[in-house]
Amino acid sequence: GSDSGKSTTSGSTGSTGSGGSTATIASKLILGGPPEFKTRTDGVPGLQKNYGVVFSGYKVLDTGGPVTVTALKNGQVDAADLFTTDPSIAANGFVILQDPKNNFAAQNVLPLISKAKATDGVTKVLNGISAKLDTAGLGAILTKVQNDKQDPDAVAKQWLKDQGLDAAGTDAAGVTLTVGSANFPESVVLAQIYAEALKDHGATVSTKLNIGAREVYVPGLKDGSIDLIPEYNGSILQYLDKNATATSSDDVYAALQKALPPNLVVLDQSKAQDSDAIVVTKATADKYGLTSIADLAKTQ
Amino acid sequence: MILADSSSSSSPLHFWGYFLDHRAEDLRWLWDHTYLSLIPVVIGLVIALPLGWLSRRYGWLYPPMVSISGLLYTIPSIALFVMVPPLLGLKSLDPLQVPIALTVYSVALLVRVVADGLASVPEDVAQAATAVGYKRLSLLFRVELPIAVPVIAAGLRVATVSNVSMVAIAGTIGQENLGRLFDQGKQLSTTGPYYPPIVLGIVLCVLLALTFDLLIVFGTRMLTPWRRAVVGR
Amino acid sequence: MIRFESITKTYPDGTVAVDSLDLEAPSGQITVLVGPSGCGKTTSLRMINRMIEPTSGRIWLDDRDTGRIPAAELRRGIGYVIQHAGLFPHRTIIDNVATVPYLLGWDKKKARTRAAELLEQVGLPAHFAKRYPAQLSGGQQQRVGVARALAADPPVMLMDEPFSAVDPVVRDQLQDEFLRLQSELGKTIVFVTHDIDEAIKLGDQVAVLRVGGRLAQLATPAELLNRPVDAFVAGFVGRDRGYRALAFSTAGRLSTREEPTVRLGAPVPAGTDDADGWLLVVNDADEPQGWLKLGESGADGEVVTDAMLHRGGTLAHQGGSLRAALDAALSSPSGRGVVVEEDGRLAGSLTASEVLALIENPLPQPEPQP
Amino acid sequence: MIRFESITKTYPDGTVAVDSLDLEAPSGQITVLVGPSGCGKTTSLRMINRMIEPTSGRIWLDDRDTGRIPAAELRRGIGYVIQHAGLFPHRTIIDNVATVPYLLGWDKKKARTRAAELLEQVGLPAHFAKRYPAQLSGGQQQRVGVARALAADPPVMLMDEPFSAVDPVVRDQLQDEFLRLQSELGKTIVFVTHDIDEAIKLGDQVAVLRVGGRLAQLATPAELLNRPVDAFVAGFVGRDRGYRALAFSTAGRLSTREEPTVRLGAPVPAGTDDADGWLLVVNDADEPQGWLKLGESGADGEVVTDAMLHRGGTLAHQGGSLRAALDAALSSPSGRGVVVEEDGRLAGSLTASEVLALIENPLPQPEPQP
Amino acid sequence: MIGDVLTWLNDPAHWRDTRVDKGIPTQLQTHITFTLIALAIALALALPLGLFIGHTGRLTFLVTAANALRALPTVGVLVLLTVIISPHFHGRTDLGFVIPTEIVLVFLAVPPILSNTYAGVQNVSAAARDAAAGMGMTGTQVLRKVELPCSLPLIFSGFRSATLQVIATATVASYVTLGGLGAFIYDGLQQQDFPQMIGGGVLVALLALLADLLLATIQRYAVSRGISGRFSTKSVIPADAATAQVRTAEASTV
Ligand SMILES: Nc1ncnc2c1ncn2[C@@H]1O[C@H](COP(=O)(O)OP(=O)(O)OP(=O)(O)O)[C@@H](O)[C@H]1O
Ligand SMILES: Nc1ncnc2c1ncn2[C@@H]1O[C@H](COP(=O)(O)OP(=O)(O)OP(=O)(O)O)[C@@H](O)[C@H]1O
Ligand SMILES: [Mg+2]
Ligand SMILES: [Mg+2]
Repeated sequence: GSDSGKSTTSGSTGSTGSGGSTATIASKLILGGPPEFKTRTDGVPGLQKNYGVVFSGYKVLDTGGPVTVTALKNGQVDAADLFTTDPSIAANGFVILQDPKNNFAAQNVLPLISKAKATDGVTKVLNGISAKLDTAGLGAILTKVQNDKQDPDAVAKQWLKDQGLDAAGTDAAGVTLTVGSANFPESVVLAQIYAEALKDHGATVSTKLNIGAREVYVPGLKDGSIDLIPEYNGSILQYLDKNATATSSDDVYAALQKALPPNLVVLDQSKAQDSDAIVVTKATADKYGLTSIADLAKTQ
Repeated sequence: MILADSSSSSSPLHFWGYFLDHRAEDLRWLWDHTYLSLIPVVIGLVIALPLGWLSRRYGWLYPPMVSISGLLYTIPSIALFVMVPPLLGLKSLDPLQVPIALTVYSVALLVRVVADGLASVPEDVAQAATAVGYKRLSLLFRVELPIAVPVIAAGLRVATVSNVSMVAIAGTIGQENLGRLFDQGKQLSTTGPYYPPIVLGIVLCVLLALTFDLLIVFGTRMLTPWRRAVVGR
Repeated sequence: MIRFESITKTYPDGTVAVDSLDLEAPSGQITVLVGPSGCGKTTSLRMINRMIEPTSGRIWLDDRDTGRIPAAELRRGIGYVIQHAGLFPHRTIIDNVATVPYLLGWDKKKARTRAAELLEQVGLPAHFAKRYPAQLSGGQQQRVGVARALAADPPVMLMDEPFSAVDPVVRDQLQDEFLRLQSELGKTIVFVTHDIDEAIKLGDQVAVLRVGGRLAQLATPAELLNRPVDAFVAGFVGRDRGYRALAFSTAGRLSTREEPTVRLGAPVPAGTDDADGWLLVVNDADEPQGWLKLGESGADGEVVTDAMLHRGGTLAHQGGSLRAALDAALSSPSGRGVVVEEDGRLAGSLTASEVLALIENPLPQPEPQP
Repeated sequence: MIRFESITKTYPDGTVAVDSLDLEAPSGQITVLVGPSGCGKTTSLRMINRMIEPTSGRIWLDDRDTGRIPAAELRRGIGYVIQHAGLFPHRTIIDNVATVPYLLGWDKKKARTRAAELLEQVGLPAHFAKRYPAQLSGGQQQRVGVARALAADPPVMLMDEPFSAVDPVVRDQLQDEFLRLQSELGKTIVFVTHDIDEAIKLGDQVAVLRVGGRLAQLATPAELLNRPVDAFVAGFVGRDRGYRALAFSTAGRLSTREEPTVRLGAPVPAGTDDADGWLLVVNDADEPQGWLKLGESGADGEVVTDAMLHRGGTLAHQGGSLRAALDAALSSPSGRGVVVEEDGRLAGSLTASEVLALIENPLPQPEPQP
Repeated sequence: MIGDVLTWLNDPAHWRDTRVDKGIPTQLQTHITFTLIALAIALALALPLGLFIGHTGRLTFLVTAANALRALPTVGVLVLLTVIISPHFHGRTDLGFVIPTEIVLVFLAVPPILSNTYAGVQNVSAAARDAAAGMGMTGTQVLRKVELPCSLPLIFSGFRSATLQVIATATVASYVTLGGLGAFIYDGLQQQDFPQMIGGGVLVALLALLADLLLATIQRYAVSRGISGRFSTKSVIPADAATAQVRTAEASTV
């Protein structure tokens, strides 16, 4: 991760160069998002590369959390990096800007697991989950957690039950593993779903939830602090391979197989997608006539 | 904005209901928080005793010890938590990272406290003890340390209470403890303030800190009957 | 016996605290070290139990070179009483006293029994045993300090200004008790003080040190008062030394004259034909209460009351010192000093001139001139 | 003049510290309050400058009721010296002394000039001005405390055990200086001590208080020693009071006998036919040095050296007290007390009996019996 | 590792502001601003209160109460206050996050200043206080001319430990998105960029050290030599009396 500093430098140099004589809409706006968005390939550098969008400033907020939502809602920032499944987008009437150039790659949910723990039984259980998971279902789950303040644990159990996946079995018997999650609710619920299902099938499961960003938990996976985590195929690919160009679900999935370190594997990907999105308030969208990220590069 | 369906349960006072709903997890975090705050102080004291004794005995050691411990204390805890694994070659999410970092803080604080505590032993008492024929170690354990208990205990109270607060910071980087309640509360406040986990976390942390404090005060009273005798007169 | 053999102590900063000191503290006696502040008294004392190591010279304890005895062992055999007592604040009085027995490995019960005995010996009530030092007054703490030093019955005691922190009245009491105790125990004692009066009262012999740690004079108290060796000692011993030296001259049995008395509560005798009109008043136990001035007390037939008494006079005891006898005479309003028996009953009276005659009569002179 | 008019002080916890006290401290004189610990001395003193308010009664300062003077104003007009000096550690000595002038709004230069004067007056060298209290010894601090209290030249001074924290030798010096100063300044002083010797030495009058804050006796020091009013006062005044009372009896010019002398460095006179063989040795300035015992000093023709001298005797001064004269006689190895002139030259000698005759002769008796 | 940190610190790019990133000088300035505001507020609250309590001996329970503030978990209170306060501020203002942060920092700074000021005034020798009153100083004069100057060493020690604590903890500002040196730590953590993170930590420690040195220098001039025991005269007599400063457990609190 230490070369990310360099990409920050190059990103900022680029934006300075294109600030130019013509003022784009973006040049009047401030973008907010998590710290690593500054340097991620599909973050600030990607927006510039794919759309020529250069914001007037970047404010470090949290990862799709309340700070980001409040900052966007109250006008501390004009655009923010949020997740498409986030119920607060609808709740606050935020507008998701289209991403026609697929700056944000496909983000299918899939389990990332250490090879040693991916026994046939475990694989079977997790693939069974992926088969039942879709974007709408994911949104519903998240709404229960985020809006209804239901317990992720309970939500996970309920979902498994609803999907008929709660039958006890012995597929994963004898396996001991630690399920981790990133530090946002969706990841937590997904991790709980994995954990509950594996428990139902006889595994000895411990959890380490809310670990933080990918930069924190992937090393954890590599060194065995955790064994399994729900992932998004586009993000993890980009994290593993800065130069990855694949954007469609299948391309990404294929590229991911090659990019993974030897001791990790990904299992089947689900249909559920939850990608990053650039979001603005309704007022901002109306004021500048924004529907797509590309609109930000227009002059006004 | 407050959503109609969550208004009742998001009241700050609902933390008790929240606790009951998540009892298993909260109790586990409470337990983790307890030993994470406590063990560093215990280990810290064990390390600080010889160091403090040394810096008392060899006066020139005292100023550098005090400066070093002051400097250690300025390192932000979050930075220290993350620096510990790479510096010690541990796994990045090693459960030891928090206790080790907090032990560093505790030692930093307690070395000085131990030295000051030993210095609080009246000179004539130390001399009387030497004169009746105490050897150095028994002098330390039978006379000096017992008399230094009040000063050392005062330092322990500060160390333990601030540890409770610092352990919570480790909750924000994924370590399991009451700090997780804050992260959780923050996450759940995305669509509107959701107080119960935050308030619960604060309440449990404060209770924990106060419990430690009371235990130390009580322990001090037990260990120093002579002070009570005078006060109670 | 403790013997200093050309002991010198030079502190690391170059201060010469004690300078080739030769001194012998005989067994069973009290040797007092006295001298101005900083003259090396404490340093000398503490070299005996090796709290301070001498720079050169040797200290003998009976026939053993203290330098060859392990320090802790040496110290356990020497009682040490320091200024302000230095009690262990975290231990009860009884455990403070039992410190050395515990260290010597006595069993707890025996150590405590011994400690309780000692508390009684130094005049502390038994219920103090369970108290803590901070619950005692300064004087009481000092007694505990002495008891603690006595606990293992060490033949030698070192005492560094043990009574300096208490007020004069209590100090006097402590000194008296200390002398009584020593008369029972007969320890070899080295006692440090900067108070010459204390030195003279307590010492069998007194060593006067001058600044720089040199011995100015080693002598008995009487000799010191009568024959200070030089101007420094004379100055240090101070004014009034003639009068004070009288304290060492016991008069033997004083030949007193009989004194007419009247009982308290009895009627005032009608104009007795005494030249000066002073009449001694006694109580029913025949103990003198004060003087009655005959002309002064109203009408005859009145009863002698407390309010009529003149109490100026001090009392001298038969067998007491000439100092007390002279003071009794000097302080008596009638000019006749009142002498009482050991039990407080009136023995008779004595004028100042009569005391003086005893003083000038060489018979009780303790130190005949060579 | 300060007058207590049935002053009572009851503390909130019910302790009666002072009980209907009537007392007058005359202008220009030193009134000493003395008594056992806790008898209400400090309380009485502090009611004068209203650091403590009386529960009932009034205190008059000359003809003003102190209760009606604003406290701060009252206090600025009264010097207050407390135990341990209570100097301000953060101010230099000179600024400590100038505190009250500053408070009164004097300009800095004037205040400092005055402070420097005072420092000289209490015997502190000028270079101390810029030091801080922590750089001074206890005795020096006490002097600064006195100087500070004197700064605004208040007619009244209150002093609460001002000399109790220093060692006996320094205390003696401070007392002497204090008396010298008072003889120059003639302040109205109320002085608290628990040391009866100090009270007797310093007081023009001494008030003895008993526990509970009642006045036991108010008298001059001589009267107190000669006629303690009851057993409590007698006990408090202590032993030796007959002898000590002699300090207040001046002998007038003593009629001394001439004493044969020999000069230091001169040859020892061959067997003078003096009965007792004691010969007084003087130096070239005719100042007595010690006694020579004739038989003792080796062969005739030898020279008189320092080493031969017996120095036991104290010296009495012409015009000094009878106490000094008696002690000179009692302490002299020859039995003849040496009396010197004011300038230290030999005046002559005197035996104890001769002094006694002076004592028994009613002439210098300070307080004739009624 | 150390080399990487030095490289990070030496990289000129990290000393410039860009559209995306704020450089070290800007973050340093922000950090100092947060610190100064918190300390100023804490001082304005705790110093007069401590002096008052120490002087009158009344309301001492407030000292105990303030000490109980130490038991509050910093992050928890920060999150709580942020959630409560931040929705009420609209527009391009950080106040919604600044205010909670400052409150938390003030909570940290008040206990050491208050308890040390109180202890300082309490420890002024009763004799000096008595002498001052006995000379006719009024209550405020005693406070101003005697108690305050005499308690300065302890007040300074409390203020210094408050400063250290605030500087170290101002990093949490970044937990709620504000700048300051903590940004390097939290961003570095999220980006798993250790040199950046440790560099941030080093900067905080350096800042704390410098602040402490500065305060030590001020203390040297502000505290009378009579109390600190730093005498110019060579002839120091009883130095021990002067240097025996009262140290309370609070004074060593960090
Ligand atoms: N540790 C030391 N280092 C240097 N000098 C010392 C030390 N201890 C004592 N001294 C000096 O040695 C001399 C003698 O000290 P000592 O304590 O024996 O005197 P003292 O007669 O007991 O005096 P006091 O009556 O004041 O107790 C003094 O000048 C003292 O300053
Ligand atoms: N603030 C107070 N509250 C209650 N009782 C007090 C107070 N101050 C003094 N006393 C009591 O009043 C009595 C007289 O006290 P004071 O200080 O005047 O005595 P003192 O004669 O000066 O004694 P010492 O010689 O010990 O200084 C004592 O019994 C004391 O305990
Ligand atoms: Mg000594
Ligand atoms: Mg008093």
